This record gives sequence, structure tokens and C-alpha cells, in this order.
Amino acid sequence: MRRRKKHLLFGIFEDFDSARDVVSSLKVLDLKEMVVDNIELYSPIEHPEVEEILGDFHQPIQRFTLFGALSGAIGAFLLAAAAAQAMFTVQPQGGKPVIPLPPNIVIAYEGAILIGVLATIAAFFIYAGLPRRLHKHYDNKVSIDQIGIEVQVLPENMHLVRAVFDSHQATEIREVVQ
Amino acid sequence: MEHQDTMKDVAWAKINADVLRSLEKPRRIFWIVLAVCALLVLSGVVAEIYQYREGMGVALMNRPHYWQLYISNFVFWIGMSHSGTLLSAILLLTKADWRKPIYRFAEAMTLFSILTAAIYPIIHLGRVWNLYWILPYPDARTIWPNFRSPLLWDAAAITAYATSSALFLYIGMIPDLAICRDNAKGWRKKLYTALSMGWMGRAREWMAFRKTYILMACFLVPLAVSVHSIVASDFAMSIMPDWHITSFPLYFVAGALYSGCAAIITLFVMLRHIFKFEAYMTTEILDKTAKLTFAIAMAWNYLNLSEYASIWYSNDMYEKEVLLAKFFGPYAVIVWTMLLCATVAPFAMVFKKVRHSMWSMFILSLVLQLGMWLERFQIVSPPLASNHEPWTWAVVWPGAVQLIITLASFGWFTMLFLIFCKIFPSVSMYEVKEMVFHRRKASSRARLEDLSAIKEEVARAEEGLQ
Amino acid sequence: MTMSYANWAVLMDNFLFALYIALAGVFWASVLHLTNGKWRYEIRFLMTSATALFPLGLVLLIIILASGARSFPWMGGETMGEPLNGWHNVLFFNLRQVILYLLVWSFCAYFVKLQKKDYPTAPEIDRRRFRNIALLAPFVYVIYGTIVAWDFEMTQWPRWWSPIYGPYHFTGMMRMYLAFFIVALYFLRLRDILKKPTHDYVFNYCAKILLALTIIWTYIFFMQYLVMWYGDLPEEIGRFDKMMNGPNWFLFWAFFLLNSFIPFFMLIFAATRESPALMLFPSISILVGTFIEHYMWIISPRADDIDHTPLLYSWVDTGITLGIFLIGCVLWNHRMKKDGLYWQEEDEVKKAIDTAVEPQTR
Amino acid sequence: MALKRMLENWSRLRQRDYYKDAPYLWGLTIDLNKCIGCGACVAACYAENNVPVVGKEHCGRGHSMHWMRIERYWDEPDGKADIDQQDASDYPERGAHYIPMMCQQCNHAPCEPVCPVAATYHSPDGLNTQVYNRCIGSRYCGNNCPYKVRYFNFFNFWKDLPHPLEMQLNPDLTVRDKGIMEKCTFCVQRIRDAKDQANDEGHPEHVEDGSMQTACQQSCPTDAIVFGNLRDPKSQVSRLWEQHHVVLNRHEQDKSDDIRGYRVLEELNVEPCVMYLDRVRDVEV
Repeated sequence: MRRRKKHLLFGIFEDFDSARDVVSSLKVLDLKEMVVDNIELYSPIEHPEVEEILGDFHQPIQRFTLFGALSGAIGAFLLAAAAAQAMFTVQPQGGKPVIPLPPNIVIAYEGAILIGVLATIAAFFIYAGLPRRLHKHYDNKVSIDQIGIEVQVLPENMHLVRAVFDSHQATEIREVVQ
Repeated sequence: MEHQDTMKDVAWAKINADVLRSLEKPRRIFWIVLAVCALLVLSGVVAEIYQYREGMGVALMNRPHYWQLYISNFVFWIGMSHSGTLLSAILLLTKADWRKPIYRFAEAMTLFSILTAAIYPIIHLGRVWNLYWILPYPDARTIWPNFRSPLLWDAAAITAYATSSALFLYIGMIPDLAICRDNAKGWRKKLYTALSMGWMGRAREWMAFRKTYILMACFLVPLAVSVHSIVASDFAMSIMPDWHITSFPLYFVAGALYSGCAAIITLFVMLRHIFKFEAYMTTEILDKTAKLTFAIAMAWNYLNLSEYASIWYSNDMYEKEVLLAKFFGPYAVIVWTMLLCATVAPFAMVFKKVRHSMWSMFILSLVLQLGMWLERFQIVSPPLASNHEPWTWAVVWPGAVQLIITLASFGWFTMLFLIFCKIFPSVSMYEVKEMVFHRRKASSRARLEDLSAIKEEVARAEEGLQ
Repeated sequence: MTMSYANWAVLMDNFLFALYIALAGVFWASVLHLTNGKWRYEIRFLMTSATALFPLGLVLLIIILASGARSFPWMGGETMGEPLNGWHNVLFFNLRQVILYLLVWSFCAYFVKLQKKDYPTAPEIDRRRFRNIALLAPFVYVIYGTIVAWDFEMTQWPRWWSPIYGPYHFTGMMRMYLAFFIVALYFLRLRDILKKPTHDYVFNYCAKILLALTIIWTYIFFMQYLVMWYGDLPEEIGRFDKMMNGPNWFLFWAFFLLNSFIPFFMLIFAATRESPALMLFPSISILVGTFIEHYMWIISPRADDIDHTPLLYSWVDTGITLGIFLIGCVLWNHRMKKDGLYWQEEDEVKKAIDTAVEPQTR
Repeated sequence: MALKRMLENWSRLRQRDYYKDAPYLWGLTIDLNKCIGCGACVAACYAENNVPVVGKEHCGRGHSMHWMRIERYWDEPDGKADIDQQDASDYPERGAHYIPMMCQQCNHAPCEPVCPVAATYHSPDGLNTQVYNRCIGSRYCGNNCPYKVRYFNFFNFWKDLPHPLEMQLNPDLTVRDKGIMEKCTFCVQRIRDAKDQANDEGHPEHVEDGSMQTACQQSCPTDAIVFGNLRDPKSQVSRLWEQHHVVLNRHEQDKSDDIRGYRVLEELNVEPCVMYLDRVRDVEV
């Protein structure tokens, strides 16, 4: 079965404010005529406001972090406690208990952080959708100072979106089929 | 100049161009310095091979000086590693935007000083070839490492720290690597394409990025504190007089930040000069870093002096003996120089003129680092020289092998750092852009709200006065 | 009415609270000034008005010093088996306490005086003078805090020493002040008598600092214990052993939990930090925890034979503490009135207008 | 599996005094009144334990390996310890104060928990055991030993042994390579031998007092050193400890006038197993 082709419209804008206006116009368009699917915004810096205009990204990275930290702590504590008495002979040292709590707390702490960080990174790659190949229409200008907006749209509605892009002074507009 | 310092009028394309230029063809001086560093490393390798074949005795350690320069260098480099990641993370969490132009090279400094520090416990071991025994791997004879030992805590902490700070550096660099990818050719293109993992600056990437970055910072602050507390534990957990000090964990953390801040200033001035980063590494940032260094220096001083004072207060026989031996014994020169460099010298930063001059800060930062290096030496050696058992008291100065390996570590660090500077952007482009963006926005908003805001504030302040 | 050692310990605890509520107010005002926190304008006069407690602290200090061996066992020759050192000289001890107290008091009074002259349109010279005194305040707080920590608590066991004890003590106390301030501010707002409105974000900022200090407290406490546990030197770990294995063992764990885990697990949630009412819980936990903590450290040399829960086992404790609390409230109330932090009669009209215009700015 | 065993053993593994019911706890008594500082014990120790003789040059650098050493101290007239060694010779007529010093086999040994690879631990008969094969030479134990009786092989000393001399090495124990820590074992090879013998004789939990001697004890011309089992109330060493009011698990002993027993640095709570009997100086009599 042949994959259905995706039709994209990619526009480049001077600054974030005009990009924001484009997105809100597209939203209006979407409400009225249901033509816009997937708005993607490319920017050289982070704009925390995009969540307000693009809607909530569901990225529960902190849950990974919490889970990683907890399992790291428990795992490291158990490892330290088990290793202390799994020796070929139980080894009391320095008049201290064979399973001493304070040092194991230190080990558990380090384990929590190490596994917590690794889990966070894993979550980052999952939710950022990385690693991946570059889009063919990816434009270098986006990594300098321009904002790119990519909209997935049916070919017959293309002109509507294009009109929006034009009305906000897009410096460049490209149609992409992939 | 004042205008430039606020950094709101820099064009974004210029930021890219400026930083990418620093990656281009190195000048001849670069190769010369690199060659000198490589030579130093080579001499260190030769010294280590000699020590490996003959035994630890060639380093001129003895009983009771079982530890010496290797350990004090280890503490020095680990300490140096703290400023980068810890300061970057703390400043990120407290939303201090002046960190943005300086954190990248500071984090690189962190990574390379950990890599330098991690070599020392290896060199230090009597039987290096059995190093892997400290790893917790299952074994047919069920022999495990000893998790009670502070040295194993060290191993755990350094593993966690090296991994996390390398990842912190790397994750923070991905958007910049994408910029490099977009502008590079040849092998660099391949390298940056692989490393940037297809970063395109999509909104979901940025959102996940920011969240991850802040979460990692939340981990890295307590991690860095714990790492140096654990390094301090190598000393504090023993029962040796003047090692068994409850304030050591905190004192080491303060000392680490202190020497690390000084190192940041040194590299700051050098990079600014070499790569012509005047537009980004402004005197405003230097001033703020210097103020921070001053505050940390005061905390360090407090902890150091209160250690002396509490020994005096407690009147503990052994501790007092070691303390007196420190001040008036064979290592007195070291201790007094340390106090001069690390306790007295930072007061120069009280003066605005000093804080604002590149030259004076450069020299001062070197003095502070010298002081902190000597501090590490005086933590290790003098207490060993006057321990519980007077019959074993002895004075030993480090031998040639130790000194060569010490020099080699500086060469190793510089070499790694130089290579980093030519392969990776040492100033964060996207964050500088963010800084410019926000400052520009803030200043334009300020122009609008200027008058009304000031008026309101005055009224408010006066209201409470009557 | 006879006072036992435990009663005297409670009195000393009260003295420490009176002292630090007065002193830490100045400390926080100076720190907020130095870090240029904009929200300081809303609360700094309120914070420093706590210096009204200095006279009360002085009276308590003199009573404690006069009690001699009943508060400080070493004055009666209880030396834990070792000869005392030069610091433990009754005359020198008493003199330095009184003189330092008076010096710190006058410093704080001067600070408060200059703070009143510091506002955006004030002459540059006044602002600069205040900036300088604000720079000094952390030094004064830290150094005096260390001396108090050593002279009142560490020295209760003369041979016991720990260089970290000073930071442990004064960071705990600066946190205690913030907790106290949150509770006090909450009730002041409830009574609705403050002239200057305070926003909810003041609670949020305080909560963030409280969270950071809670982590720091736990860190210092654990590291001090870890070092002593590992070293296993009898005179060091002995003090912990007595607290943990004596009849008051539950108080040890109570103050540990009240000071670390309970506030930590409340403060990590943004919901707690953003709600002034919820902030009462971690704050009160910290206040109670700190009170028990200092009681435990003060009695620790004899913790293995004192079975006494402060405020519950003795009416004397309760009487003393309530009395001091009430006197403190009266003094503070008086000072706030004098400083013009409350609505006066002539302000009533203005207030009426304000509430009409902006009913819920707080 | 480890977890299951751990949960089963939790309370046992959490106690401090793990070997309190073991049949042996080896201890030593050294009477300083009898010690004449001849150094026979040192020589015997070298011979018995294959301790390398490092030579003058290495000795001067502090690389000497004597598991047992005779420390010399001089007293000041008022009886206070003389810290400043330069002035020590001001009172040569008073003679030296000898302390034979070897590993004190501490029950709360500070050297043990700091080893990263658990090369040193406490054996059931109260010995502070050093596992040479496991040692990686981090030297932390040597630093944390308050007596400084742990010796590090800074070089491959055994390779310097000229030809026929390797024939006199004790076959009961190894020679040590460079890079590892070693120390007095209370002649563990002899203890092992004595235990085996007791086993053969049918009383496995009881080694007859006096049936074995450590090398230093054997060679001491004045019988200043007594070795034995502290858990055996009838052994000579136990009786001496009792007689001199030295008790385990106490960091401050009876300091009455006629009591001579003490343990070196016991105020550090390291619980050494060696009791010294103070020398009674002629001037004080």
C-alpha cells in the first residue's frame, strides 16, 4: 500500500511576533474551515509562549525523572546492602555493622541522581522526537534568526494558508510534498 | 561601551558568525601551545611508566606520607570542575541571565577537569592493573567492592558526576551543534550532523529541551555538592587529626566553587582576548562573576577560619598540635602563602576598578588559584607529617615524578580545552540570542512603562516610611 | 517553684528564639537588599520591626548567665572528665556574652535607622551608607551566630567540638525566622491591620528560600552525623548516642523529621508554595522542630537521664514560654505601631477607598 | 537470593559486635618494665614473616618495612611527654623509654572500613586481616591507622634478595609484591597451625594457652611479651588484663596509681587488643 503523501506548506518569517500572528490566524482558519492539521514552529531560540499558541505539548518528562531517581536510590541501596553481606565471607569492619546505614544512604543518593539523570535524558529524546533525519525542506535560516512555520494541509486548501502567510509578510514560502 | 554591555543590539546573524569564526583555522600560536601541552602530557606518561615499573617509591612518598600530590591534585581538579556545572545550574535555576555567554566554556572546563581528576586516583594506586576491582561486578568468588569506603563513594560520585555533567554540556549544546551543522563542510559536517541528532528547532524540541535542562540542573546542584562533600569525606571520615573535621564537606564545596570561579575568570579573559568575544563577554558579566567569587571567597574564609577557631576553642590535644605544626612547622611557608593568596588577596575585589579591569582580574584569578592549589596541598601533607604517633613524624616534599605528573595534568587539561574550543562553540549561540531577545524586549517595554513604574515604586517605598 | 536543668534548657531555648527573631530579621532585610530583590519593599520594615525583641533577649540572657551552673553544667565543674580550657572562664564568658549582645543590638538598631532613609529618591549618600551597613550585616550575623552556637550549645559538652556547628546553628535559625515570619505575616493579614499590602508572592518567595534552607539543613545535619559516625571517636558520637538512645530518643527523631522530611515533602509541591494558608504547615513544622532541636542539643550531655518533653512535662516550661511569647508579642506590636506599619485613624478613609477600588490585591 | 538472605539476617547484620560469641580473640600484653629495647623481637619478626630488609638508603627515605618496631621516647623531668624531639637529647642520662609497636589488631579498626575493595576486614578470631591478593594499594588504611603500623611495598623489595638468601624465606607465607599494604598478623600462620593441631587433638574450639607463641614473644629475652586468647579466662594474657584492670569496650581505663595497664591511643575508641604495662621509672620509686 502506498503511503499517502503529506502536503506541507513551509513559510519563513522575520520575527516571533509575526509568527505568533500567523499561528493565531491559522487557528481561526482551522476553527472556521477545518483545513489546518499540524502546525510546526521552527525557531532559533526558545519561546516559552508557544505552548499558549500551539496548545499543550504532552511531555511528562518529570515522571521519568521521578521514577528514575526512585529506582536508582532503591537499587543502589540494595546493591550496597547486598554486596556487604554477599562476600565469600561476611566481613565486619571497624566495629561497624555489616550493613551500615549512613554510607548506604550516600550510595543511594548517588544512584538516585545518576539513574534520575539518565532517565531524564531518555525522556528528552523520546518527547523531543530525536534523533531523526532532517526534513528536506529544513532551512538554515531557522538556525540564525528567522522563524519557520510548517503546516500540513490538503492540496486543495493550500491557497488559504498561503494567503495567511502572504498577509504576514513571509519572506519565503515553499510547498513540500513528502 | 556602556551601550554594548547591555547586549541588546547585537544582530543574531553576527552572533552566529562571531562564534563560528572561533572554530575556524587556528593560528600558529595555537599549534605551539598544543605542542607544548602534548609534550607535557608525554613527559607525564613517561614518568607514570617509570613509576609503574619501579613502584610507588619513586614518587618519594613514604610512611606516613602515603598520600601526597596525587591526592591534592585530585582534589584541586575535582574542585575546579565544580564551578562550571554547579554555577551554571544554580544560575539557571535562579534565572540569572548573565550566565548565558559564559556557561558553555565553564561546563567544558568542568568536564575536562573531571577527566583530569579521574586520572589521579589511577596514578595513585599501588596496583593500577587491578583498578577494575572497585567496580561492583558479579564474580564467581563473590567478591564485591566495599561500599563502606569513602573511596568507593568517590568512585560512585565521580561516575555520576562525569556522566551527568557531560550530558548536561552535551544537551545544552545540541541547538548550537545544529547551527554548526548548517554551516560546516567536510568531516565537520558529518560530525555535527551526527551529534546534533537532527535538531531543527521545532517547538516540541524546544519545550522538551527546556524542561530537561531545568530538571538536570535540579539534579546537578545537589550532585555537585555531594561530589565534593564526598571528596571531603576521604579526609573527614578518617580519624586523623585535622582531617577528621565536620566542616570539611561544606568547606570543600566552598573551596571548589572558589577555585572554580577563579578558573572561570582566567578562561573568560583569555577567550575574550583570543577569540575577540568582547561583545558577549562584557565587563558587566566579569563584574558579576567577580562579585560572586568574592561572596564565595568570604564563605570559604569563614569556614577555614572557623575550623582554626574551633580547634582553639575545643583545646583538643592532637588537633592543636597539628594546627601549630601547620603554622610554625616545616610546611609553614605553604600555609602562610595559601592564606595570603586565598584569604587576603580576594579583598582586592572590593574595589570596582579591580573588578572591571581584565588585566587585574586575570592576575588576581591566577593568584587565587595558586592559593587554592596550595590549600589542597596543605590539607593533605602537614596533617600526615604530625599525626597521632610522634615516632613516625616526618617531612617529605614531593619528588620529581610527582611534580612532572602534576605539570602534565595542566598540559592535559589545556590540551583538551584547546581541542574543544576548536571543535565546539565555546560560547552558547542560542542562549546569547535569547539574552539579546529578552533584554531588547525588556528595554522596549521599560521605555513604555518607565515613568509610571518608577513613580509607583517611589510612592510605595515612601509609604512605609512615615 | 524550682527550676530543673530541663526547665533552664527551655528558657535558654526561648532566649535563642528571642535573639534570632530579632537578629535574623535584620539579616534577611540586608540579604534581600544586597540581592536586589524587588519584593523587599513590601516586607523589609515588617521584618526588621522584630528587633523590638532585643530588650527581651537581654533580660533573658542576664537571667541565664546569672543562673550559672544550673544552665551551664561546666560552670559547676561538670567537665566530662577533662580539664577545661581557657575559654571556659565564668567571668570572661559572662562579659563577652553581654558585651557582644549589646554591640549586636546597637548594630541592628543602626541598621534599622538607616533603612528608613533608604528609598529610591533618597539622597545618594544615605543610600550608599545603608548599602555599606547592609554589606556588613551578613558578616555580623554569621560571626555572632557562630559565637552563640558555640557558647550556648556546643559548650554544654565542653570537650565536644564540631566546626560545622556554627553554620548548622545559624542556618537553622535563619530558616526558623522565615518560618516564624510566614506565620506572623499570615495572622497579621488575617487581622487586616497592615498599612502596606503584601502580595501572595511574598509567601511564594519565602517558601522557595525555605525549601533551599531545608535541603541545606538536612545536608549539614547528615554530614555532621556521618563524619562523627564514621570517625567513631567516643566524645564525638557520644553526644549523638545520648540523644538517640536516651529516654528522649523520640524527640531526636521528631526534630529530625519536623526539620527535614516533613517541610521538604510539603515544599516541593508548587501548590504548597503558592498558598499562604498551606504554607502554615511547613512553617509550623519548622518552628516546632527547631524548638525541640535546640532543646535536645542543650540537654544532650545529660540526655541519657533526663526524661522531659518540653512544654508537656512541666507547667514551668509552658509558663515561661507563654510569658516570653506574650511579652514578645506586646513588644513587637508596640514597635510596629510606632513604626507606622499599622493603619492609623487618619488612614482609615484611604483604606476604604483602596478596598473599594481593588478588593483583592492581596 | 542475596536479598532474601539479607532480609533474614537483617538484625544480625545490623549489630556492631558481630563476633561476640566467637571462641577466640587474640590479644597481647607487653610489659614495658621488662622491655630493654634489644630489638630481638624486630629481628624475629623479619625472619618469621618474610619482611623485606630495605637497606639504609630506603630506610632513610621512610620506606622501611618493620612490622614490629621499637619506638624510643625520652621523658622530661616533670614526667611530661617530650614532643620536641630536638631537645630530647638534653636528658640522655634518663635513658630511653621503649615501646615495641606493632599492629594493635583493633576491634574497631579505623583502617578496615576505608578500604575500597575490602582487602582488610576483621576475622572471627579478632584479627585485623590483610588480604594481600585483594589489595590495590590505595593506601587509605595506612593513613587512617593512628599507630602508623601499616607498611606499603613501595618497591619490589623481594627481587633485591641476593641469591642464597631466598632459601631462608619462611615457606608458610608469601612474599609481597610492590604496591600492596602489609602489616603484623600476630603470626597468623602459627595461629592457624595451632588451631589445626587443636582440631587434631579433638578440642577444636580451644587452643591450649602457651601452645603457640608469636615470633616476637618467642625471641624476647625478658619475656616482656605475652600472647594468648582473651576469650579464655584462664589464659595468661586474660589474667594480666584482669590484673591491670584493662577492659575491652571501654575507651578510658582505670588510671589509679598502682595500675599500670593501658592501651595506646585507646581514647580514639579503636579498641586495640594489645595492652601495655607502664614502665615504673626509678626516679618515681
